[in-house]
Amino acid sequence: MTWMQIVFIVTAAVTLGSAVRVVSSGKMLHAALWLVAALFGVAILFAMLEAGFFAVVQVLVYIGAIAILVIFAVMLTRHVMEDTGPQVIQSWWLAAILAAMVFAGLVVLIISAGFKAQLPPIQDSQTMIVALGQALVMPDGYLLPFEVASVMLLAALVGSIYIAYQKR
Amino acid sequence: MLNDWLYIGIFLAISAFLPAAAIVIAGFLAPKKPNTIKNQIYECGIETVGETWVQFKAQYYIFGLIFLIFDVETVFLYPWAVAFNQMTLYGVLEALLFVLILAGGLVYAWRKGALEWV
Amino acid sequence: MTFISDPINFIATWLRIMLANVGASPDLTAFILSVVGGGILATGAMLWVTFLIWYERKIIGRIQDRLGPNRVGPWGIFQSFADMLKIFTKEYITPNGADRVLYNIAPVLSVASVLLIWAIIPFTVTSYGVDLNVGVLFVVAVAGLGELAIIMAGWSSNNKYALLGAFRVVAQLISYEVPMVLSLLVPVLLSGSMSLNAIVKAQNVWYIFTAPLAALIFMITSIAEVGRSPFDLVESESEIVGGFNIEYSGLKFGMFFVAEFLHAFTSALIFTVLFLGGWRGPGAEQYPILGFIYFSLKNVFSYFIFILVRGSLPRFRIDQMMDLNWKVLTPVSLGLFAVVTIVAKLVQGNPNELLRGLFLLIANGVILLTTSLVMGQFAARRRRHLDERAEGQKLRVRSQV
Amino acid sequence: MIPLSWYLIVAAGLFSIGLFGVLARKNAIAIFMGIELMLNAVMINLLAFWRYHNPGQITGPVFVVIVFAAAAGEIAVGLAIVISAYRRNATVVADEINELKG
Repeated sequence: MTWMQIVFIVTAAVTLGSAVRVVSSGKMLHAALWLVAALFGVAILFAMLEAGFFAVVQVLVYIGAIAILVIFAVMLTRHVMEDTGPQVIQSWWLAAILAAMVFAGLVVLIISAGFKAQLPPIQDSQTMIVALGQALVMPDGYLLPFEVASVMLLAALVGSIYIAYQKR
Repeated sequence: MLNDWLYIGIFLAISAFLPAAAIVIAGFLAPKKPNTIKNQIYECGIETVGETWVQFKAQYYIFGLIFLIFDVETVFLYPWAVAFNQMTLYGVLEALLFVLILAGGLVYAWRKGALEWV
Repeated sequence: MTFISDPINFIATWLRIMLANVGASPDLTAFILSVVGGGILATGAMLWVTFLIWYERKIIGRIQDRLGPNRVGPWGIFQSFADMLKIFTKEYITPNGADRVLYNIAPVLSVASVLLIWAIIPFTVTSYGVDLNVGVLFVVAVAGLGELAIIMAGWSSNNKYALLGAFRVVAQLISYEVPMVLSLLVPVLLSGSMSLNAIVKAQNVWYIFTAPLAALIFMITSIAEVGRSPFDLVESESEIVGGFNIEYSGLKFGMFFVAEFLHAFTSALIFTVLFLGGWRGPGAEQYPILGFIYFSLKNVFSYFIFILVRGSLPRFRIDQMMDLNWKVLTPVSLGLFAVVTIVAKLVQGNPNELLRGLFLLIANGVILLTTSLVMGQFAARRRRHLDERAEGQKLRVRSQV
Repeated sequence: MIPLSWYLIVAAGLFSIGLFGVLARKNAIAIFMGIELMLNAVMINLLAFWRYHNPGQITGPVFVVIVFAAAAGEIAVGLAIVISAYRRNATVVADEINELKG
């Protein structure tokens, strides 16, 4: 049990624990802050997968922007009655069984697949970032998804402003 | 590559430990005489009026939204910027198109008046 | 590599050899070295704040034509130590109904999020915390953690004004992060790498000369990101009562101010590393101690600009601040990005470094000129509009009399 | 040395917790948090397979960048819809927002 595996188990436990708290906590803002803890755990997992760029982007985009957007939305829809009522639908146990079955099915699939355990060598992540930058722009690389992503972001921006903007 | 992030992890632990230790030490040094009046919420001297969970304007959400979209845009642009030296002019124009499309979103928000801080 | 020319690295190798003799495994030595190095760097940063507070109060005093602290010790050097002792013995008052866990995490997180930036700052050619190759993004991502700490502080103190103050400040910080991230693209683009060390090494011509407008936008946004004087809605008297840290007392309140001062100095550090060439200077490669001296001189200069701006500019109203950001800084940084990429790519051909820098300087000058023209014209139109309205009111009043 | 299956099991766990959140929560914003957890599980899988099978190829990271953009767009529009629904009939509970009239 090398120290790397210990760090992995601790991070996985923290991530899954805070994910459970996100799903089961009553007050909405506590759920949002547990979501931030879960996202931070996922960022540590990315760092352990030697994709440092994505660990930083995860903290920047998810924790810096999406979590704060969720907290703003929670604040905008403050409704005192909301916090006292039961947060979960009556047949929540059905959803719990379904989720457990999905998890069991996936675990069986993963274990039976028998992935080879050795770790291929990796060049340092600087070349990964440069390769990623070039791949996003090369016509034979991923140029089309790059431009379509910008059109999609524009549509998301214009659409949500149109919906959320309230002329005083 | 991995011990870089190990160093950051250790540094995060240390930089969280230092202020916490200072606060705990100050906790021992400081006197503890709580009384009900002292613990009341500070409201410029008057009683708390109305509910604490106050309503908000949609303005906050729209600024958070535009920040999120421009944040994701920079996530696309940073790898491109790192690979800039090996890039042809064609690649530069594509990134320009990417930025101009999103600048269109900013112009829309401006014309619609969503950027006003009401 | 004697002790004189490179002290930190000398001690590090000596420690590594000593640990190896003791028989610690290479993993363990690396771990111990990083714990010791990180600990010294973090405590050094925290203690450095006491000097910063004294330095700033002296200069603000001089700007306002008064002496500044001079009672405690010669020139008031021990003033911030006296303040520290005082604030250590202040009582903690937690408001009832406060969310105890978040209430205590907020000050720790706000200081930790600023301290983290010190891990990647290249002080000299050999001694830096760690050479992260996503350095620039790491700096901006850590600023996001700071905003989270402010939300926690505002929410957990169960105070309506703290909540409103916290969200106004977060709205300001968020909107000022957009031009900051866009203007940070320019140094990354010119140096071809995100790691701060590589950016410093690539700066034969300091980037403040090749991209002055990016430096200006970064300076303005980092002042706003710290919440300092022209943009200080955090604890300004005329705004909501005391901002988000109203319900804090004792050292927790002190921690928010340590975080603010440290954040101001760290922004000056980042400005120096990205735009003033970090430790670059004649002889900095061979004698790292020289590099450290150049680095601290440039730091004193850039931090002095922060204080000068704080001491001399009046405070913005919140809607003026938002308009400045969304209607001036963001469009200008988008335009700057577009022009700099095209000019940098066209000019990349010729080998002469200075000529390339000159073309970029001209491009920045052109953008600065156009923005000032457009803003001047817009301001003139707005003034005419206001005059007409005032004129109209005067007529109406005269007709009613 | 961490075997690949560990990463996949953690991702599967995160995915099923997110699934439970989406199915069982009443508040629309909590449903969005569940969706965020599921998207994170997808990203862990993408990067784990990229790291353990062919770090030379760049397809894994490009997909993760696109997932970032999709998640950001989805949560931006979703929360805007929730806010305007809340503004019209003052409720955020998912099953009370059921009329489709204009």
